[in-house]
Amino acid sequence: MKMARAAAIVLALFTFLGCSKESDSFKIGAVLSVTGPASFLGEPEKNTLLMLQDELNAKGGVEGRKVQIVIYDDESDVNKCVMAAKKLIENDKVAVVIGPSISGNTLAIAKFFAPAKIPLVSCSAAEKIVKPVDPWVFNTPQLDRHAVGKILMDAKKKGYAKLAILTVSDGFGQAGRAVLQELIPAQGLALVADEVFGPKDTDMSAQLTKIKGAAPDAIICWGTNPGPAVVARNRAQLGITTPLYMSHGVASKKFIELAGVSAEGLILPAGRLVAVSQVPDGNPQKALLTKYVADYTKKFGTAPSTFGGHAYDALMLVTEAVKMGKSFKPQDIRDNLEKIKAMPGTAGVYTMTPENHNGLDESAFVMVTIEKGEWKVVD
Amino acid sequence: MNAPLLEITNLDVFYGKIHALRNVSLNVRPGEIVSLIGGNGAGKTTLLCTISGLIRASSGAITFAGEDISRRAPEKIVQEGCSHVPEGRLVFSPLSVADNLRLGAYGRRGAGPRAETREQATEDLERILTMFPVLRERRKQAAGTLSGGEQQMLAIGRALMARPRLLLLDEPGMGLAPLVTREIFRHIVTLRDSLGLTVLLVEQNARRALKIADRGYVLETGRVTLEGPSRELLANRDVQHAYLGRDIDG
Amino acid sequence: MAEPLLRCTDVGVRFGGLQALAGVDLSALPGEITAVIGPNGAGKTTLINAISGMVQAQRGTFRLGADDITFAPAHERSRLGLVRTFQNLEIFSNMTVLENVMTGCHARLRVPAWASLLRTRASRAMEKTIRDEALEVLDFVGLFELAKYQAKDLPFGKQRLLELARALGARPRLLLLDEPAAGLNMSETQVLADLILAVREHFRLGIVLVEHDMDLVMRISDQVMVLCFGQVISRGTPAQVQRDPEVIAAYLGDDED
Amino acid sequence: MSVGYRRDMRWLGGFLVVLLLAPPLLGNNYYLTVLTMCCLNAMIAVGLSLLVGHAGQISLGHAGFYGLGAYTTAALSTTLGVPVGLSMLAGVGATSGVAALVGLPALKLKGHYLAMATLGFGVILSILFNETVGVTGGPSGFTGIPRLSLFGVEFSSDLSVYYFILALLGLVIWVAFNILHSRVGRALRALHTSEKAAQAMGIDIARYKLFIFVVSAAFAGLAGVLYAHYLTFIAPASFGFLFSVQLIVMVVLGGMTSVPGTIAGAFFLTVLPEFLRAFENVEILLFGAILVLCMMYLPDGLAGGSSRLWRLVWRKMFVRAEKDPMEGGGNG
Amino acid sequence: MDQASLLQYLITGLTVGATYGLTALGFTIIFNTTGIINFAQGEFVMLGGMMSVFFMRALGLPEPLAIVLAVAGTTLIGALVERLAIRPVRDCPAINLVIITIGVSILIRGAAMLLWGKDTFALPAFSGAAPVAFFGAALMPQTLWVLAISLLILAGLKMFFSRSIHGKAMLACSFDPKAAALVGIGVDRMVLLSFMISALVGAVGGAILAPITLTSFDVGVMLGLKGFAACILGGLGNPFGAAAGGLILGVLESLGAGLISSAYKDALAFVILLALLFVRPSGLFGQKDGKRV
Repeated sequence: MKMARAAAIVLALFTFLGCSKESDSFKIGAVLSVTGPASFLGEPEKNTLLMLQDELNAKGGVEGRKVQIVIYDDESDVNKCVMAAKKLIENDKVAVVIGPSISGNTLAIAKFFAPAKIPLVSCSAAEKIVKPVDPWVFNTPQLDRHAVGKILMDAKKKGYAKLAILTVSDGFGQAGRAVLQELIPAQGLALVADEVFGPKDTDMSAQLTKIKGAAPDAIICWGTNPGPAVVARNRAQLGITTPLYMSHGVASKKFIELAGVSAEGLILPAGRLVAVSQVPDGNPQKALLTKYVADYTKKFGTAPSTFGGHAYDALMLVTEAVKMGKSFKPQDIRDNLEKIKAMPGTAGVYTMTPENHNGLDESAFVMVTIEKGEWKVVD
Repeated sequence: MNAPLLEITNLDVFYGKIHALRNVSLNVRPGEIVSLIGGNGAGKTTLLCTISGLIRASSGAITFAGEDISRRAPEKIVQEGCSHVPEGRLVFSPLSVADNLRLGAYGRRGAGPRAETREQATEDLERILTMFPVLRERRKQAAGTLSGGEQQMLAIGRALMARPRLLLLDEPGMGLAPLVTREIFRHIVTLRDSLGLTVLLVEQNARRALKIADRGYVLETGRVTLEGPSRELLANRDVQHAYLGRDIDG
Repeated sequence: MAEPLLRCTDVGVRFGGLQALAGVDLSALPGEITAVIGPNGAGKTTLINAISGMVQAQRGTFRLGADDITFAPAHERSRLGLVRTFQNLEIFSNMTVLENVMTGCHARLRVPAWASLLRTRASRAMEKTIRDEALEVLDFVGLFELAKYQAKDLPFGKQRLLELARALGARPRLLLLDEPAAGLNMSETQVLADLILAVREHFRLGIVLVEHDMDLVMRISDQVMVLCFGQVISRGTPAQVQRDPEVIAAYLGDDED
Repeated sequence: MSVGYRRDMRWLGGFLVVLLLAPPLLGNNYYLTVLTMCCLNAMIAVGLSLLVGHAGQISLGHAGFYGLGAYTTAALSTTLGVPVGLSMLAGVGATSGVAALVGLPALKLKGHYLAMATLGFGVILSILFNETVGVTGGPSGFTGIPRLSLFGVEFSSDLSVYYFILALLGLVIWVAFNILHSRVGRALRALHTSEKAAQAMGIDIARYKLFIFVVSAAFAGLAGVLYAHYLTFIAPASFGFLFSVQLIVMVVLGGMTSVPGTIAGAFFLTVLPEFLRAFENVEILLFGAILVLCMMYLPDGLAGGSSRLWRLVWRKMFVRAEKDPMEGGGNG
Repeated sequence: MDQASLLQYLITGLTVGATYGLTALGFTIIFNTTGIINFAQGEFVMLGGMMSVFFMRALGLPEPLAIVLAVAGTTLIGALVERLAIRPVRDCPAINLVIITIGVSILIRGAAMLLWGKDTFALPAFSGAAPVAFFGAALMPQTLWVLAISLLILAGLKMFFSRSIHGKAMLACSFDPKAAALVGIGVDRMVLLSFMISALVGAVGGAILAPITLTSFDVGVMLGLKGFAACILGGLGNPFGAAAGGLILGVLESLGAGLISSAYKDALAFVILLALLFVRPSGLFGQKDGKRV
């Protein structure tokens, strides 16, 4: 009878098998962190994909086929991400996968795609994803290296010699910290303090007090909301006047709202998305950014963040690759992704090669500052 | 004869799957000491718990002072004037003796027919401490540090703080030295004689219980098998054989 | 006179400011039943706890036969043959009756834990031996029929017997019984008395008994020791103690009712 | 008791047969992945049920042991190039060793204090996984862990890894049953009910508590080791305090004292989120509600609930007297 | 190490510690009545902050009114939790109830996420955001508010449990619910009351802390963990211990981050907590033997 009970349990397992039905649509899979700690990435990404799906289908789809995007939430959890990825590959039989939102999850599932012969276009930024190049894996965000390069260029220009860094202890912060630790000495600058805060910490006064003691010329804070907002607030409260650089991870309106007046005067590298109106008219990204911001704001009531843009770019790269080869075969999509040249996206202008599966460079960033609660391009 | 203070008719109680009480009827008249005797597992404690509302009866009626209390919550039953001193004392061991006693009057705070004023409560406390001088000595000590006999007195004192008309006593002599047991039993008689308290008593030592009781009921596997004046039960051969054993006290 | 099985000398236990036991001596002979009586709070249970190692005595020495057990932890004392029961039943309610007694046999047959983990031949053989012995003990106390029942479903009186059987499973040299008759009615107590005598006969062990039920004490004990406020106030045969005026005043009371 | 042992062995046999036959029936790799994760979680949960359900101790740090196994084998096999079989053994060994060191002082604590101590230990471990970037790869994870291989033979397909994990799960369950049906199991249940009485029966309670703590940690370590080589990627987020809590929920939800129940709890909680995926944002609400309702209406866990249901069905379908009154009461 | 920095660490630690302490107080109240650890306590704190934000933004209410409404709303939710999820099954083993509270916390968190989204929000400080210089360290006016209100709540609870008969009646319910019922204490009502009070304390904490710590739907998880740690550090069941435990934990973290390593500050705090438990198995101010196991 216990056997029967076990059988019943396994039966329950079976019953949740949904059968996937074949259709003529162009099926794209997406694994995004719609909930959980990384939901600030996954949610705008999901919104963007849904919006674009409707938009593409309203225009008759891609190469005559309707676009169907199957989105799974990995809850920012690596195990759930693995299962979702397998489900997309095995059950849903998608032609291409977009996502995941976070680097760790991307690294965990990246190796499934070569055997499955399906391309993966990730929305997460870690360098490890595309270096060394996995023929089947691409990513769309600007790399940390480019952001750090931008900041250090600015710091050098202003004559800052001693830098302190304050990074969040999650994947994003760790990746940034590693690049900072590498590039600061490489650029001939001194790293005088290296502090860390937890992603859920609510007060960074202790770290800032310690940094203050090291007397740096500037502080670089690397994290995503809400931590850096707290850092900005604590800096103001402690009366620290040392210039503070932020990372591109906070390039959203939400940060300015959370940090309030403390955000005034902070400098950071950001994609052009945050300050569309200040992008010069001749820029190849201008039209696309203006439309994206307008559409998104209209549909969801808030301005899009650069993270949603990563999903936008991923989907546009994929559809471009389909159009180039007029083929929905995963193998053809992969081959054509590598051939994309000078295609404007929200993050920058993409030029892919078999050696470069990211396709962006430092020009994707502009340095912005915050003035009266608004972004202002400074270079 | 005056109307019974407590009247139980055709009571049935299930304890999980066990049919713990079967069609039990009994009554207790004002000023009486009534003793319940019976073997282990006969349902004596279950009966007391059912009266005080800790266990719900599946059928039957429990009438206390003319009102049906079989569906009331335990704290309401205490407020009606029926206090239960449970088996094993159950004093609040980390609280002080005085706090334990004060909590005894908890149900009488605020409004209600039997509500009392602060002065009355203090007065009651004083009365109990006089009745049990050991408790006065130890009123600031945590109740858990008292000896078994002292805890039993505290438990009774705590119940008396509610100014009950009926006291349900479950095994007051359990685990106590003969001398202490005698003292407790003397107190029970005094309570009846001086305060007019009515007592329903459960005690393993059937002889001792029947000696102070006016009447008794014998409970066997959930049924009342015998009832009558104590003297008759003491003399009953079956009772002697089953519950009284060889008498070494007398 | 035989060599004492248990010899406790000058036992002193203190809880914070309270002197629970002071200068208590106790010796128990093999094949004899030694009763300890006294008012509540006199230190009887503390004495049992100190002997069984549940409470560490600050003063005094304990010897079991040839072994000095003064500093042995409780489980070690049990393994040496000093086994106790509890006043408030401490049966293993989540086991069957048989398992309770088998647990009692725990310490006697030593097979390493990993052997049980892998269910080696030796461990299976041991299980079988233990099982047979446990059934034998259950038969002795009259619980054989109930072996498969959950211990918690047993009526109170049977649980008392089970606690005794469990202790016997450990094949003690000296059995400490802490109020075995508490909560039993008089006829049940008489059955218990006969059983304790039979146990002494059959297992040839010494018994130390703490009890309030004077009927039981007077009937079965060979020696009685009376404790009051942590000190011994009287010793002797049951008859001697019962007549001792100090004992009457402190414990028995004059029999007026 | 041997009757009970035989019954449990029959159950184990049936369980293994069903899971052996499951993959071909399920058809694809996704279900296989879900099933593999179920088996890994079940492995930890079975160990934890010995500790929580039988010995009555609690651990809110088992995710830490799971992670310790995973990181040890990952670091040894990837960074230092130790053969996988050896590094796996080392992973389980290290986990057991650390469990012994922690258990020694921690198991003197009781109840909520023990819960806090184990929880704190789990938190410390997860901070170490997160911060010792040089060893663990930090928050973005440890990549490039070699696949499972023994004696130079690599388990190249997911199916072969699944069968290997299933075999080890079978072994873990077998050991668990052996413990329960032996003097060790009785000693554990004894000290759960009454530490005093257990001591009085000659049981060295400190030793047994430590023993079962180490055994259950070793099971968690084993699961961690297998997980690392199965997924070839690990990240600290999988070994945090929330997973420890989830493990306890699996054990309690399944029915603390029943091994089959615990396994059912582990399977249920692993599969449930996959099930609920269709509900998107409402998923978390449903998950919470299902948890609360299960606990409210199945106080004995899935094991108790299913045996109650089964008895009902049994009686309805075959109208005959039950021969064995002890049947259906779960184990232990 | 200069004194101003040290003082700064201390101030920071006390502010963060007050967060933990207030959560720990909530734990204590429910534990003292029912003997269970309510894992949804952190969610009460979250609700206090998030509902204040909601009332201010969505309904445009002034801050004090928004906070009062948020506290009232959370108290109501506390009552609902007890009535719907705890009372029907109160006779279950404690571990089942604890798991139910875990489920409830997931439920509340999910509902908050659906209602108010996943964003983080800030609440304006009660009396300005300009820091006050204090012996070279910066002190926020809000910190003073937090410390003062926390102290007030602590004093109130201490009084309630050690002086008032109702407080003692609540304690009695946890020592022995059966005996409590038999002396006329309505155990159901006491448990309900305890959930309401601890929801109230949590919500007040959430509201006064939101200007400093920001708030979002998921702040409850971490607060629950730290609050529980604070409770144990101080000795379970003792409100004074809980508050002190919270403050000590906060200061430990802050000093750890400032003097030793910000990466390991949490680990450091837990190492000290563990070491302390091994020496004093029932917390700093706990009774010698855990009265409940």
